[in-house]
Amino acid sequence: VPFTQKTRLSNEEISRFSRQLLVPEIGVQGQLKLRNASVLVVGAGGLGAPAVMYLAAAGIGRIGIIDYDVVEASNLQRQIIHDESRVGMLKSESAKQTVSKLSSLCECTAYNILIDSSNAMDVIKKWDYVVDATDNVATRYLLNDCCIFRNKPLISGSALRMDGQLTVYNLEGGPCYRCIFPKPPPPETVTNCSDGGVLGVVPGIIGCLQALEVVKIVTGIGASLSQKLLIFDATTMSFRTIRLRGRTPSCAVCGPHPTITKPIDYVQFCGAGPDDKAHNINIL
Amino acid sequence: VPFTQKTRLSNEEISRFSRQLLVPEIGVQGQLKLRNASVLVVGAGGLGAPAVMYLAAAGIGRIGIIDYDVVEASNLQRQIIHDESRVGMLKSESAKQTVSKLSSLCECTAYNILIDSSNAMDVIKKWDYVVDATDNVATRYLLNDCCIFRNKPLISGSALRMDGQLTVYNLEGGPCYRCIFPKPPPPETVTNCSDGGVLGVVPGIIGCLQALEVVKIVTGIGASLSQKLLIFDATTMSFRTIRLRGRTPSCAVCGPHPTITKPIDYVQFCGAGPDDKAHNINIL
Amino acid sequence: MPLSITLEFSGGMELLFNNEKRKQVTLPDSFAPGTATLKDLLPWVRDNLLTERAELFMQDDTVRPGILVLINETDWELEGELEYKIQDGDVIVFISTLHGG
Amino acid sequence: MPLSITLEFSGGMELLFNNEKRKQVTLPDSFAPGTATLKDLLPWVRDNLLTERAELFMQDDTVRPGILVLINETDWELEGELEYKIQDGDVIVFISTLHGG
Ligand SMILES: [Zn+2]
Ligand SMILES: [Zn+2]
Repeated sequence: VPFTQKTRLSNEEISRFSRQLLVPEIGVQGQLKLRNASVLVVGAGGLGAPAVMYLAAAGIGRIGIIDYDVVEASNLQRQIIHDESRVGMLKSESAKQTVSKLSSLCECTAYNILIDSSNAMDVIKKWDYVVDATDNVATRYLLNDCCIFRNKPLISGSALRMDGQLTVYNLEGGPCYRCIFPKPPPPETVTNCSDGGVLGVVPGIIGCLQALEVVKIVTGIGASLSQKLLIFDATTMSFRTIRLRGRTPSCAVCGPHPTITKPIDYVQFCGAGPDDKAHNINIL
Repeated sequence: VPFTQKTRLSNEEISRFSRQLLVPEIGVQGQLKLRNASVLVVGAGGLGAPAVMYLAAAGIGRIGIIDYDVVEASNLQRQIIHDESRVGMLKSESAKQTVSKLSSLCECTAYNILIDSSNAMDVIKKWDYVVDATDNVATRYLLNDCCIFRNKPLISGSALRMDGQLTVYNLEGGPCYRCIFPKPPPPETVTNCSDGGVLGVVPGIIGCLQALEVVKIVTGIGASLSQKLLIFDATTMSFRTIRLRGRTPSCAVCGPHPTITKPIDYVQFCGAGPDDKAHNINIL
Repeated sequence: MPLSITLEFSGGMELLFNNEKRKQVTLPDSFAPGTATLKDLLPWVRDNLLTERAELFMQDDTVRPGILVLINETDWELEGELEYKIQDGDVIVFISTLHGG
Repeated sequence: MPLSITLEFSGGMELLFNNEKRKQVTLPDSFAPGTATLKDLLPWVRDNLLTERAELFMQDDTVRPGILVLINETDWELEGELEYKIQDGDVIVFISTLHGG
């Protein structure tokens, strides 16, 4: 059944979202846009947990959650969408349960899949916006390329130790991930949360900021971080916003003469994959 | 029964908090300090929700939650510690239930009280740190004064519409709220979330940052926002940190010649109280 | 040469100033570089830029309680408050403190 | 006069530089103002400041993939990348991009 777009808020919605209707930048029209929007969150881990919860709370009409892992006790230090009773449960299912409890107004789809070249194009086409809350380089290139092919804005966050980063790709002619990073980093230089650790609230902050960027894009306030990168250093509590290059004409996916026009083998491209458990245990 | 201080982490704690033990700034010693710390969060609303959840997730040993209100549907747009099934339940109880599910390692106390001059001194003395996640001027002055009298650091956040503010009072000789604001604002200039609205994820971000400041103070990384004020504008995604004055010698509570040495009548002082429902409906 | 400064309004203060968060202004010649102070600036801002009730911005000769003034990212109390001498290029911010949660 | 610049390391890059996040350096006389470029700076940083394996910082004559260079808060690609001419007081930031979540 297709999701019916609404042109009016119900009385229940008006009462439920009254605090947002009062915000001049949102109002009734903004709340309707949130209600009619669909957002795919890839990764129900440290970033995805707050992003999903605040998007559902804000009144986003449809949320998709992709994860293929199960909840482990060591996740709970940062993944507040899960709890102790969910240890051993699929993360996508656990996240969906939390959304169902938070809001009966949100239609939530759980994808218990490892997103890869074989399925990403099909999944992404069903959603308006994609939140990159993943934990590995291969999936980040995969999401970037498919968001270019399907023309979806990509709200991309990352966190490690006491650091966080956030940007928006492929919005209104802005650059994509490959424009900035045409080549993947050597696998031995990539540290994940499993190896490097992370202070739990750091992805919490970045995930919240991802949700905020989505709300701003959906409601027409506009993204602040297209062609910009927010760099957060929790040690010094410093937030720095830097200006990034625009679209790169030579970009292999978003340039005028793309050399990549469909998903490739990202594990080979990056020299490491999302299921590279030697390096990537319980990272999301 | 007094809370027993630990000198070693259990195997369960080592496994549970492994991602934080790997962070050089935290490590085993930092995690032990979190375990042995107690934090009182005043207000289980938009700020308190993420603050409590991330503090519990991070391994704070004891958390106290004060709120006297009940959960309403219009709270759920930002207060992600509650859910639809909790509508009508006391917020302090609902928050405690969420903490219990998140972590059996956290000892949580719910105070279903309206904190005021008659009880604040007794409650605050039992805790190491106080998080101001309230919604009204009178309670902010009350917490400030009692934190001076009891010598507790006060991690103070606030949010409205698309704006947020955060600072730390009374830490290592830093200023208190009255040093900066000796006189309360005229009541007619004070807007709360009920009147002015708030985008839900804005207090989410500030509450996360409050939890981060607590973690940094407890572990010895140090506060970044003592004698500084962080100002967040969600519309432009700008974070600005400004330098505040130090302790003011003429301060009525923290100066060398205080004129106020015990809690006063804050409702009279501010011309408005926390239970001033004409202005303050469902704000926390 | 007249003084040019930037005024910013934050935390809801912008609602008193036609919802503008940032405004560059050139002060009239009566503001002499080296002598004009914030004490002179406040009534000028009130009389020339404020679009709401004056008492929401000023009380007596200073800002009303609950407004924090920043001079180039620093609490004005550290810069002399009303006695601070305005310099060309200064960024003066008026912040309304928030109490919601 | 020799060039003085500030180097900053973020996102884990500091782990390659003795865990220092910020370092002010005065470049040797071989760095002539007006002609010295980032192409000259990178090997100097590698040879004088790097405390870990060189290949984690450079590949060929530029930074390895996954490192973003900022010149005064701007992506170096907008400033000429390796050809950018170093100016006194520049702040050059090396950021390792993060992939965790
Ligand atoms: Zn591109
Ligand atoms: Zn004081």
